[in-house]
Amino acid sequence: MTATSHQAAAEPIVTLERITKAFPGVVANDNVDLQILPGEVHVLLGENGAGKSTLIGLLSGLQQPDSGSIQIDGTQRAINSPRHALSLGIGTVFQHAMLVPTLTVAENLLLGGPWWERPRKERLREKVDEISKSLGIAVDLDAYAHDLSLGEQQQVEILRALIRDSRVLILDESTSMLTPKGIEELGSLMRRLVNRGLAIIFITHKLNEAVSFGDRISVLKLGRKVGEIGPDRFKSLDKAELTTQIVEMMFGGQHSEDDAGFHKPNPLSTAEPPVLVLDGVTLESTSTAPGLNSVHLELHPGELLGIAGIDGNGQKQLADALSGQSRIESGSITLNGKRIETHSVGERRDAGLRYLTDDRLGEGTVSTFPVSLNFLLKQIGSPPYWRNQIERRADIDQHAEHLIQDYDVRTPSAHTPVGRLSGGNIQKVLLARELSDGAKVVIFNKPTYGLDLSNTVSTRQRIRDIAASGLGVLLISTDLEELLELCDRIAVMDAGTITGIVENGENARTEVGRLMVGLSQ
Amino acid sequence: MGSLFSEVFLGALLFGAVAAAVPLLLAGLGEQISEKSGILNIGIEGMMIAGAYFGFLVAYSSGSLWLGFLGGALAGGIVASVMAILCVRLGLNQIVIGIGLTLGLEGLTALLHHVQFSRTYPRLPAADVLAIPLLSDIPVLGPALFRHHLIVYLAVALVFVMIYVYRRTQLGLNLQAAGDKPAALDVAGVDVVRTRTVAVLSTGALAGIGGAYLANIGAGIFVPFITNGAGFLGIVLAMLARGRPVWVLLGALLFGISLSLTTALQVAGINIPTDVIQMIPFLAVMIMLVAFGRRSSLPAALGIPYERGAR
Amino acid sequence: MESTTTPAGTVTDPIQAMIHRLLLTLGPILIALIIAGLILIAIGVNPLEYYGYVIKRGLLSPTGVQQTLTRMAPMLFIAAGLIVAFRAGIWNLGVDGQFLLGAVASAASAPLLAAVMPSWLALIIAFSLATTVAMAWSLLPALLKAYHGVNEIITTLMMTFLGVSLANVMVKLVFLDPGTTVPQTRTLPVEDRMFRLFDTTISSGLLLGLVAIIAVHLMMTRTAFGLKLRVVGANPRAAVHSGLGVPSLTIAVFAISAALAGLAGAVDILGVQGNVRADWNPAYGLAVIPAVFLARLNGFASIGFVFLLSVLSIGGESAARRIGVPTTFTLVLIAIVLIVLAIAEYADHRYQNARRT
Amino acid sequence: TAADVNTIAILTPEEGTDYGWNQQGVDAAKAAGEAAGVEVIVAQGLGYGDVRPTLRELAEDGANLMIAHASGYNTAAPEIAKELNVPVAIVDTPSALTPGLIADYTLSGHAGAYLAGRMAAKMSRSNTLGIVVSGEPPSWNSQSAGFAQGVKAENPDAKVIYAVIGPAAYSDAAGGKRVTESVIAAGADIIFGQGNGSSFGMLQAVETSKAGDGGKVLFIDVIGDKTAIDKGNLLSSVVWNIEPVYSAMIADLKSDTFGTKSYAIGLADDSVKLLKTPQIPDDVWTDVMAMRDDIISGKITVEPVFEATAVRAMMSDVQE
Ligand SMILES: Nc1ncnc2c1ncn2[C@@H]1O[C@H](COP(=O)(O)OP(=O)(O)OP(=O)(O)O)[C@@H](O)[C@H]1O
Ligand SMILES: Nc1ncnc2c1ncn2[C@@H]1O[C@H](COP(=O)(O)OP(=O)(O)OP(=O)(O)O)[C@@H](O)[C@H]1O
Ligand SMILES: [Mg+2]
Ligand SMILES: [Mg+2]
Repeated sequence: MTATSHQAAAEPIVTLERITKAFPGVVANDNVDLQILPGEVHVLLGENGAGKSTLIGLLSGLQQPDSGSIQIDGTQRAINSPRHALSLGIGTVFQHAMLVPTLTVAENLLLGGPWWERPRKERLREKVDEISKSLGIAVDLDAYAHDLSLGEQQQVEILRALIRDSRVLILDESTSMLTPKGIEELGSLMRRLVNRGLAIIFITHKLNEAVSFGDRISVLKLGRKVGEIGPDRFKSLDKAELTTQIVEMMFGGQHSEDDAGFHKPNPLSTAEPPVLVLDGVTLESTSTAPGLNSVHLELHPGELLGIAGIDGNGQKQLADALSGQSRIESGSITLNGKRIETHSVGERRDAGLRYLTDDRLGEGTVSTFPVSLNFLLKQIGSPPYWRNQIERRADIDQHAEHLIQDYDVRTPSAHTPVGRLSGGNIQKVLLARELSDGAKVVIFNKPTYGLDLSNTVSTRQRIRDIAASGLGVLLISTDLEELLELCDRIAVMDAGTITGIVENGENARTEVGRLMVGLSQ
Repeated sequence: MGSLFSEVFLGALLFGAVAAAVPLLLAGLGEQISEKSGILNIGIEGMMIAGAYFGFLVAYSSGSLWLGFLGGALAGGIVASVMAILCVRLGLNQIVIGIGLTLGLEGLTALLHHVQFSRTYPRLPAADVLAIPLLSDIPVLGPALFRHHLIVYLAVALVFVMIYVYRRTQLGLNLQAAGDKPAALDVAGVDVVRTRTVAVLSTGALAGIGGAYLANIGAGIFVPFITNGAGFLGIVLAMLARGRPVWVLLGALLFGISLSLTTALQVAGINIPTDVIQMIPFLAVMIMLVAFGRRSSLPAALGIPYERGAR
Repeated sequence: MESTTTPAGTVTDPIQAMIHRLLLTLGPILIALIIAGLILIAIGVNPLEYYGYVIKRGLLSPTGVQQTLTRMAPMLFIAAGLIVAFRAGIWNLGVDGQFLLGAVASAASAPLLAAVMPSWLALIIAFSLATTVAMAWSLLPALLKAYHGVNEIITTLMMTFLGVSLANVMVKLVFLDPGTTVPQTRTLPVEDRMFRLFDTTISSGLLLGLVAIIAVHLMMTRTAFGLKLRVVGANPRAAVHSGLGVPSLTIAVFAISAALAGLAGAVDILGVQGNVRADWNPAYGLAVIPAVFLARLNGFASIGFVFLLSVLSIGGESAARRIGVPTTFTLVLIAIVLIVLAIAEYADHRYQNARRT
Repeated sequence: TAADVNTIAILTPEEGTDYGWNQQGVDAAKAAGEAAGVEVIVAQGLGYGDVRPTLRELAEDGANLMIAHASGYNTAAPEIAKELNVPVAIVDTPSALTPGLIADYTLSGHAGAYLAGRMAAKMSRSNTLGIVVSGEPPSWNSQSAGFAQGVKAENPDAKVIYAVIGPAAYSDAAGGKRVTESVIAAGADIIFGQGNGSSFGMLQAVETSKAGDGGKVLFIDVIGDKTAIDKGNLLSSVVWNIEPVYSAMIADLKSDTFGTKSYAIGLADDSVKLLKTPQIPDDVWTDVMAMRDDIISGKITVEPVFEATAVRAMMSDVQE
């Protein structure tokens, strides 16, 4: 099943032939062939570290292939700089935000014009208005980039690609930060774009997105392309069949999304006193972030409480307030009977509170440190890895090897700087660190964002097990499916307020959905 | 003793303050460009002294101050190009190279001076001043502010040019992006290395002109180590200014005035050791920092070499 | 700068690595000598002759090498102080001010103390005074950094300018030696100074310096405290997330770094100089800062580079005199060596990466 | 045991090409060596840091006498002298005299500076004189004081303006020019300037600015003779000739009397003398020469003042 099995009418804009790219310790792309045709959404699937972003890096001029050829409109090209890529009509929305935080949206969009010119703000406005109208994207040109939520930032980046009137639009995990509604909109946007003759490369880990938005699917595995499904077969099959086929390609069928079936709430022993109680927890809102207004929550042992809500409605603030990274103005936080709102991060951790952040590179890890040390970042100085403050390298390395095994972290070695790993593998390092030893309450913030399917499944299983083992679990997520699949109760956050708490069950989806879009139950 | 503080004298003091401020102003504005684009240019002292020596050499042998400034800019630019190649293109440690260049050029210029001038100590004739009509007749302020060599007015004008560049031009956006998020600038299709190179070269040229001013107009002669740390003051000014050219101007003037103050107090016969008076501007700045010590908004990527696609 | 330091347990065999580093140091030095040689030729001097004298005095002659080793002492302390700061991501460019104030503190106290108590006790007190003063001088930048996030490059530079002036005021007005018209502090008698090693002229400060820098190296690379400092340096937000007390750690870094700079001053005064003269400022920091970077903030490598600097300055002075080159040429030589070493470092880095793929 | 002297060494902080302190020292040492048939090692540009290594090396190279020609060397040199038992000569430290080992030569041109003051006061049209210095080492202080005393003696209501460029501004030529210009603007038409690199800035200021009355500003230099690079503004200089001192040292070494006395320079043997230039009217010159004789004969006495604060105090007095 290769691209040549059935040739689409139009000529490919981009053709990759036997592309290979290696990094110290890994072959990220291994003899990859790929054809990008106008009028198609070409979905790239693959596990974490499969080589998707690397391939994108090659197309957008960030890196050069070690071997193989790239043809644009049939003529061979060496794409030697992002500038060159843009001039060839290849626009990319990268996996990690690529806006200058200290510039306004307008200035960001204007970057790259001839250096001697005055920025043409007026002209930009017209162009943006026109595009926004036809495609239904709304951005505030005068807002500073650092004031935007990740979702909004991605919209700006998509807009940027369109303004440059690209012929090829690349979206690397652009849905990972979007709400279900946002994802739907992006899907229809892509459809409108390809109808205009654009070619789109769409990277995601969510199979339902792939099947509902894609025209053609290619699957990467360990850098190699292991299969492709062309448009006609795409249409001929129904979603279920497609999904199973893809899963077949990706994992030889050991998983399927069916175990994401409906969750049967385990009979809560509310007789047991709550292990975590938030009462009137309040935090002033800032220019860049919403606050918290008198949040009240109770979490019982063994309970899985979800926090739903559109990204940027105070979930991060809630997590920071709980973990002790930010002090609350008023209210109380009680961890099995003890008041902890004045405790430091360390003290709370000792008290049994665990926090798995969503900002992996920003605060979760020290990207230049080896994986082994990042596993212990929150236990520096504690035995057995440190004996009277002296480092025990043997123990540290052994511990690392252990966790790399258990959590299947794909890394060249335990000494590789963690920043070199792919997004998903970094996430596994964090998971391993937070869950590796005893805890009473665990806060997960977007635990599966950026994880491939198999890792998502196993991570979710871990979360279930943790709750089952009697810990209280607070699960913050923008992925409604995830919440419905895992949680006993789901609280919905809107602008720093808990607008409602829903018992998980048949009509939980609609109730939560209504709350999320601001309707009452 | 009141008679001492005649108009003429006050005028001369202020004049001296301005004269002392100009090299700092040029150095500070220059450094600011590099820092905006993410390069901590510690080599600026070396660029200044190179400009001082070569600027003097040219001015002396050609008899033209303007050629002298050109020479100074050239020399500073050449030193800067070393920094650009090593630190911007190859990404070498900016502090090692910066200090290395400074030490090297202080030594080299002293060496050349020894070989060439140490017997004759050639000196330049007085620089011709451009008296601005009307303004220059204002008592005290007139002679102090409006009877300088044209380059002084140009240096001040540069402040406003830079404001315009930073606020209103594509280049300004590029510079800021290169300093705050180079990767974003790169994917927007602008060559980060090229942008930073341009910034570093501009810094070198301005520092060189500052040095040339110091030797050709400030002193009228080149002597070894003549810059005396002016470059490092420039770095401090640029950092304190937080990317705003006007603050560089004010800072430079603060230092210039405190120098003149030293003279004034002495001439007034007030018996204070110069060291104490020398501390005034630094004290003032430290107090300011303590008072309004806001998070200093330095570029996020300052001092970090840019490597495309690095993880 | 973190990325350059090797993580826990490196794969390559240490002996081999040592040799590699050694070659990687000597090769560039040779190239640097050749480049500097061209300058010498340009001004009509025979480079071989010049270098001959540098090596002879700086390295080979027994009395010469004693001078070289003695001059290392203060630079070792400064290097140690810089390593702590830089590894913790604190750009303490104010070492020269801290150094001078430490020097003045010890010079002002030691002679008076030595007159009334056993000299060993006087020395200990003088050392602790120097340390305290230098620490105090770094307090303001430390607090501003820790609680207001004010960039320390500015504040430490400012405090150095201030410190140099303050040191002069102290020498000229407060601690002036009444016994002479020359503006300088009282002089600590030779017999009261730190003892010399065996019957050489090498100051025992050398040993202290070596101990200090090795201790610092082990602290930063082997202990929990060192790791915490490195986390703060590499990613402050991660430090907060991991529950480290960033402000207190930051202040600790300033204190340790400044203390070592102050000790450098004390070692120089109590071991060699005996007093502080007005306007005295050796500005060791300027030479040592690039050296520790070239050493990749590694204590042992730093010892090597400090030794190199010392050889060049001692030997350079001698050679300059014998050949009639201005002593300022030494600066040129040191600069070229620094820059070429940096380039070699880079070339090697590239080569290694190329090989790993 | 009469030591035979075949090598002497001189150490100076800067290159001996400054038409000033360093050059006079180096030249004098050479001349003295020449005269006594003694080899001379010159170690110049050693800076103001630690000279012990150089001293030790020079001793090793067989110097029988090491002249530490900077007040900053007066701690190191005696120590090395005792350590290696090699005679040294130091400046500004009479207290250190040690027979056979340490001699002191305190060079003070205060008497010469006094004469310069008298001359300046006679010639000043504005009755305002300026003293500009780049630092305040003892030997300069005594001359600043001497000059001020001379001015006062000649004309009690003449003003003397005193300005220090800045701490350790020895190489700050721009500062020298800036400060001198201010002092001229304050009314001075004759500048008594002391400074190394910075004194060229002073000279520049004098050459390029006009006095209050639009006339020429004149410059009085110290220690060295800048005639060679004069552009017509050099009024005079308090020239030192250190050769007699060094010759005497060599002689004393030979006759084993080294370290028993402090050496000095003075008007009597012209080791301190005013430089005669075309700028000086003959009548003024004769008067000044007469005063010189009075000083030698003791009719006029000039007390040296070495402390900076005292010197500054004098100036403010003079001013009132
Ligand atoms: N600049 C780099 N240096 C070293 N290794 C790299 C670099 N970029 C990518 N890699 C490695 O190449 C492999 C592919 O990474 P890539 O980011 O392409 O995976 P991915 O498919 O995007 O994974 P994810 O879905 O988690 O983003 C990974 O093992 C990663 O560690
Ligand atoms: N001569 C120059 N003067 C100042 N800045 C320059 C100059 N040349 C380039 N630059 C800077 O370097 C960056 C990269 O230059 P480049 O020429 O690629 O940009 P550009 O404005 O798109 O020009 P062009 O479209 O001609 O390539 C520019 O953004 C600009 O900031
Ligand atoms: Mg990716
Ligand atoms: Mg991912």
